[in-house]
Amino acid sequence: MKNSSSILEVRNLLKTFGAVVAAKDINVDISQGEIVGIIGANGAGKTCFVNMVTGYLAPTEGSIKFEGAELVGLGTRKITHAGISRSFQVSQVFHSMTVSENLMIALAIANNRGADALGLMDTPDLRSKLDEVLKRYRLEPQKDATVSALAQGVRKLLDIAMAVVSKPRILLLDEPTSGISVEEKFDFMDIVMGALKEDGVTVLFVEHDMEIVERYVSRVLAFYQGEIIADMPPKDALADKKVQEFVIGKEHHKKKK
Amino acid sequence: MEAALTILLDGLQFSSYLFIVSAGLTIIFGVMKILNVAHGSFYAWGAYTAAFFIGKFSDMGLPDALGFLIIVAAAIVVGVILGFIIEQGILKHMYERDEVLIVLATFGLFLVLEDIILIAFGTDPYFAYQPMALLDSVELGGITRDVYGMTLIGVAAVVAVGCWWLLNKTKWGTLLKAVIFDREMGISMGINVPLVYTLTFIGGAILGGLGGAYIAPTISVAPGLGTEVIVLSFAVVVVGGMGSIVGAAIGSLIIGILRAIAVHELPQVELFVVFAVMAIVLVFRPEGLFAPAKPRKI
Amino acid sequence: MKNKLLKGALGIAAVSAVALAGGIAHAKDTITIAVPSFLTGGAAGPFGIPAMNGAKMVTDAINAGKLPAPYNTKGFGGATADVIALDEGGGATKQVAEYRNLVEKRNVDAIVGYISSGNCQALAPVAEELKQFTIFATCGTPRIFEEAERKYVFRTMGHATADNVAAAMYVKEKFPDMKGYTGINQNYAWGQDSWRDFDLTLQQIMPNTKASDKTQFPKIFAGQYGSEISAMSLDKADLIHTSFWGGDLEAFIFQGNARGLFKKKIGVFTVGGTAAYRLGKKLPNGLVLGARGPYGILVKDRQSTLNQWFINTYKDIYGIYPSGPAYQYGQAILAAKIAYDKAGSDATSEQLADALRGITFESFSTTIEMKLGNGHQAATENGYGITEYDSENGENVVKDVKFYPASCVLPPEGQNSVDWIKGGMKGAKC
Amino acid sequence: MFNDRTAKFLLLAALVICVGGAFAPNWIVNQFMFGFSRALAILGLMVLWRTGLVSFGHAFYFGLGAYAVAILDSKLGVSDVFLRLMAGAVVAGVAGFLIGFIMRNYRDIFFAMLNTAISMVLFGIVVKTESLGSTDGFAISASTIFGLSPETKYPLFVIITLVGLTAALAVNFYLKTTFGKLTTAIRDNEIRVEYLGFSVAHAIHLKYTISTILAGCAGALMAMSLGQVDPESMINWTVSGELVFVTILSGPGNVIAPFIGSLVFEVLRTYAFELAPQAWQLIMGATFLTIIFFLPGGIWSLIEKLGGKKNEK
Repeated sequence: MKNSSSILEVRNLLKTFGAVVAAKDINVDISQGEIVGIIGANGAGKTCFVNMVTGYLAPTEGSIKFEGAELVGLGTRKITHAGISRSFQVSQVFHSMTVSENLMIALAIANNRGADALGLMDTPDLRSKLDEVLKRYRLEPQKDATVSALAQGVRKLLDIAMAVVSKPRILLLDEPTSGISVEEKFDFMDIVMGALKEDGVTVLFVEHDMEIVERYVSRVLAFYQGEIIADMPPKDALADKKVQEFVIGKEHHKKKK
Repeated sequence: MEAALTILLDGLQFSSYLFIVSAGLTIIFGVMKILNVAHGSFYAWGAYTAAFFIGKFSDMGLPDALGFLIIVAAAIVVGVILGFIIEQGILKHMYERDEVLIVLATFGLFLVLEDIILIAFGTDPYFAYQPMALLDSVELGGITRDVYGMTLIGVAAVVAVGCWWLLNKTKWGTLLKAVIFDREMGISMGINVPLVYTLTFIGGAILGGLGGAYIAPTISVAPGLGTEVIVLSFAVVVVGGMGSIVGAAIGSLIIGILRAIAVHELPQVELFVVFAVMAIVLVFRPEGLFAPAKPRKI
Repeated sequence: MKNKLLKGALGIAAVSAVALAGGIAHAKDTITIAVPSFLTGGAAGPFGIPAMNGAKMVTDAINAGKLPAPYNTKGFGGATADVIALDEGGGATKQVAEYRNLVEKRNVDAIVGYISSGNCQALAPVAEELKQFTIFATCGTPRIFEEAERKYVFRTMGHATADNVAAAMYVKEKFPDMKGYTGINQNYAWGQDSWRDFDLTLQQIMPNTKASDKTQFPKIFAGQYGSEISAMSLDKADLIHTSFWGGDLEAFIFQGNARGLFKKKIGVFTVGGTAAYRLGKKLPNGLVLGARGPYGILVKDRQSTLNQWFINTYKDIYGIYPSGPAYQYGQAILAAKIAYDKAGSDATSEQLADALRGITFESFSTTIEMKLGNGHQAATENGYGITEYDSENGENVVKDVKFYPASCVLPPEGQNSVDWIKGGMKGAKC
Repeated sequence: MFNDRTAKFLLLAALVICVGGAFAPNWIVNQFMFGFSRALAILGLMVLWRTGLVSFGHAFYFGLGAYAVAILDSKLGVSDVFLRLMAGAVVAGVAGFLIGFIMRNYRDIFFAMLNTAISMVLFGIVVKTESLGSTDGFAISASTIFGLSPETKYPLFVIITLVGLTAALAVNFYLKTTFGKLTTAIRDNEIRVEYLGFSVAHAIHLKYTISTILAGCAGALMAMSLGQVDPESMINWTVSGELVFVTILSGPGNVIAPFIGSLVFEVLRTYAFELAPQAWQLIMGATFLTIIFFLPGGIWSLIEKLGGKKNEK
């Protein structure tokens, strides 16, 4: 316990798929309440990192500790119960159901984790919680619309809203603004980050858009070929040579470091 | 020693029968993810067509050796015509729908085809013994064996090697494997997937028809003969791993040889062999012995 | 609109009331006989269709009054019969549902038919429950009348015990030197029962012979008997018993013949009769052939008027000699006529049953005594012969035909077949 | 539980049917008994279908239910209708629960086919075992109700109707619980359900077990109304096909649908058989294809259109 304020401690994480190394030597400490941006080119290992933290992929080696407890070996479900949630690059929602129904399911599960799953879902208690979430994420106008008929941005909002109803202590957002127009992206992020700040959630988000990164995060993790090549505040990161070369558009298509 | 030879030959012969009837089923499943219940109908149509023409030709006084030509021709004609009509007329319009609905559609087709056979050929059985009589029999291992039955082993070997060669040694096979692994990937690689599907279905149908046509001379070709084949070929495919040719071959060998041992040594358990093998595989390896790799999503 | 409907309904009700009343008051002009038989599946060709042909031919002749004497009166108690043909396939449970429909929905007067023992076994209690006059034509299991007393159900042919007891007796007579025997029978009730009866009888009458410990029970409709033929070829037994029928029978004959099986072993085919006309030259010589009683090829030479009428008429209409099932369905229809003639065309099921119970009548090929199962189960002779191809006429014949009287091959009234055989077939008069 | 339109309709319909049955001719009562018995299995398959799963082997559980009744009857002489029903439900349910541990890991076509495979194993065993009745099966003695043996089929008909009603109401309620609502959610997106912290495997296992209990009840009731069981009509893969056929025919829209669909199926089969004894399979198969192509929502979607009802879920 060298860093007692860390909520998440990642040590020597390694992930290989046969001969392909997807993550290597990853060591990170995240403090309570931090907002961290994860940047990197396509295939740099960002989503792989998120998948490992949330239990979707099992690391080949290494350890991930959340509030001191080991997460490696737990499934996604157990990790959600422990207090880590995530959103998805392509929103993962129930497309044949309405916004309200989507959230109601999320709320019902978050509320009792299935212990009372044979109870009626539609209770007054959940209804009031639903209204609160709809309001906070400005989803009220679309609440009775079927998801498959919604715009990409609204689906993304819903995706994130569903991830936070379980009141996680860490939230991982996988490219929250992908698929959202340039004009809308700041409005969108204001809604999301505003809502998250109220809850005091620690946020890690994967992002391509450096404007978003600069504006919302206090710290940047830059990934390249499965490794973290920079861990610093956003201003420093953007000025960093390696980051500029390997992450921010000035790529030289090099095969080796 | 002689007994062992007899058991081995019996086992190989039955395995060959199993492999020929199940190869088409597993190929269609592997490529198209369709469990084709109407496979038994291809078998039945192959048998009827072959038996009908072998009988006709024999009545016309043509040489019996033509029977072998008829067998191959019947398989191809049945496979191409039925396969094409079913794939283009029905299945093609369903690829967007649930895979299971397609199974149900082939179930419906099976019911329809069964009765059409009845209407087309009547209830009286057809006999096409001429090719079997032509090849005569030999003494082997102290008993008489019919040569025709043993050629079954050769036919199965040709089918197996043919499939292996097609998949591994031709450009076509490479494309096919891409589609088998991941249909979306196949499309993105520019493969004409609808054409691959049509040809695969016809190919599988030809193999089903060949099974029936080749077996026809040894049996009485009568209504309902396709039903039994569905169950047997399904068992082989489940044991071997759905969609795997190697699996179908190994599955056929395991069931065929175990069954031969049982028939000779302990006939009381013979009946349970197929189901016992199937049950054991299901419990310990529900995806079958040689399940093909599946692509990872996300 | 509503009024119209109401009037219509009242009208129909009135008409049916009149019709109903009329039906009770007068003898009927027409009756409906349901004839279930295999019209689909593997049993249709060898059994179902000849059976249906036999039933239809005899019904037509009765309707026209064209049967030879003493059955040359027109109709069933004067009434013309309509035959409803229906499929016996799909399993016993489905047949139970269909049977209920026949009685309760389609209101048939009599039900005559059924080939599958499983179906008969399932339907007997239903017929009793619905109090429906029913004649089973071909099915074989002895259990139907041994398990319970029946009131409305009849069977106009001998049961399967006779087939196998007679087979064993024939073997003893013609092949006294036989040392050991084996069998290949389908693995379901029919095959299992047939083998058991044959085996038990031989144990009694040829105690020095030995049954193989490797008797084969392949799956029904298996179609491939390569391994079994090998195993039986290697077996020391010199006789093979089989109760195969239909496609399995023919496939077994082809495959066994190609491998010289029947040159080395005596083949006993209890249901071989159905194949005799169809296989022609492909049928090996020297097979012991039964036809489940005195029917088909076994009685081709019987010169009675009734038999000659049956053979000639059948051959005229269908172009082939009548096989066992045609006879069996034909005589079951004949039994229905006799019952109707006695009880009247408007008779109830009860009256029809009373009319048929315990009678003895001359059928096309044999005399049928309804003397077992309290007068509900027929006792007939049973016989076997040996196949030979008659190259002069280009057809199969049987020689050395020998018939055993009913009292020789069937247990006396009130006795269970298996117990009777095990007990040494006491009271058998041969 | 009783305060939505579906529940109210079910109660009313059950009442009308029970009263009507007293005056209906026997063959109609029979059709209703067979139809409603089968409908229970369809109800279970509907629950699975809403989750995106189709089992092509539920004849396994249907057959277990039927054979539980038959074996109890022939070996122990149990004739009480409720004991028989319980036996069918318990045997099928326990088997379903155990097999569920395997099945819950499979989806789509693999799920469908593994079920087929398992049902074929049971079929093979029953056909080959003389003490299980082999191909002949068993005749089943008439059911008694609290020790009384009724003269007619009417009491059994009422019981079947009431069991059907209870099951329909229960499933209707179930579909409104969190578990029930998850049905569609799992079909839509399993990954999300897992990330919300809910075990998809557990949910599917539960649904599977429910469907097997219902199939077991269906088999038991069918055995009692027919008075006969045999492997060909109860366990064979074609029976599984029929069950799925009726499920598709009914449509997944509402718990009422399986009952209507099953009745339509019974009538259709009766008339196909009557009109074309040699080609009834062709009629059934063609109807099947027609439904798949032109009425994907089943009969229920037709009813919704005609009745102008909307969104009654």
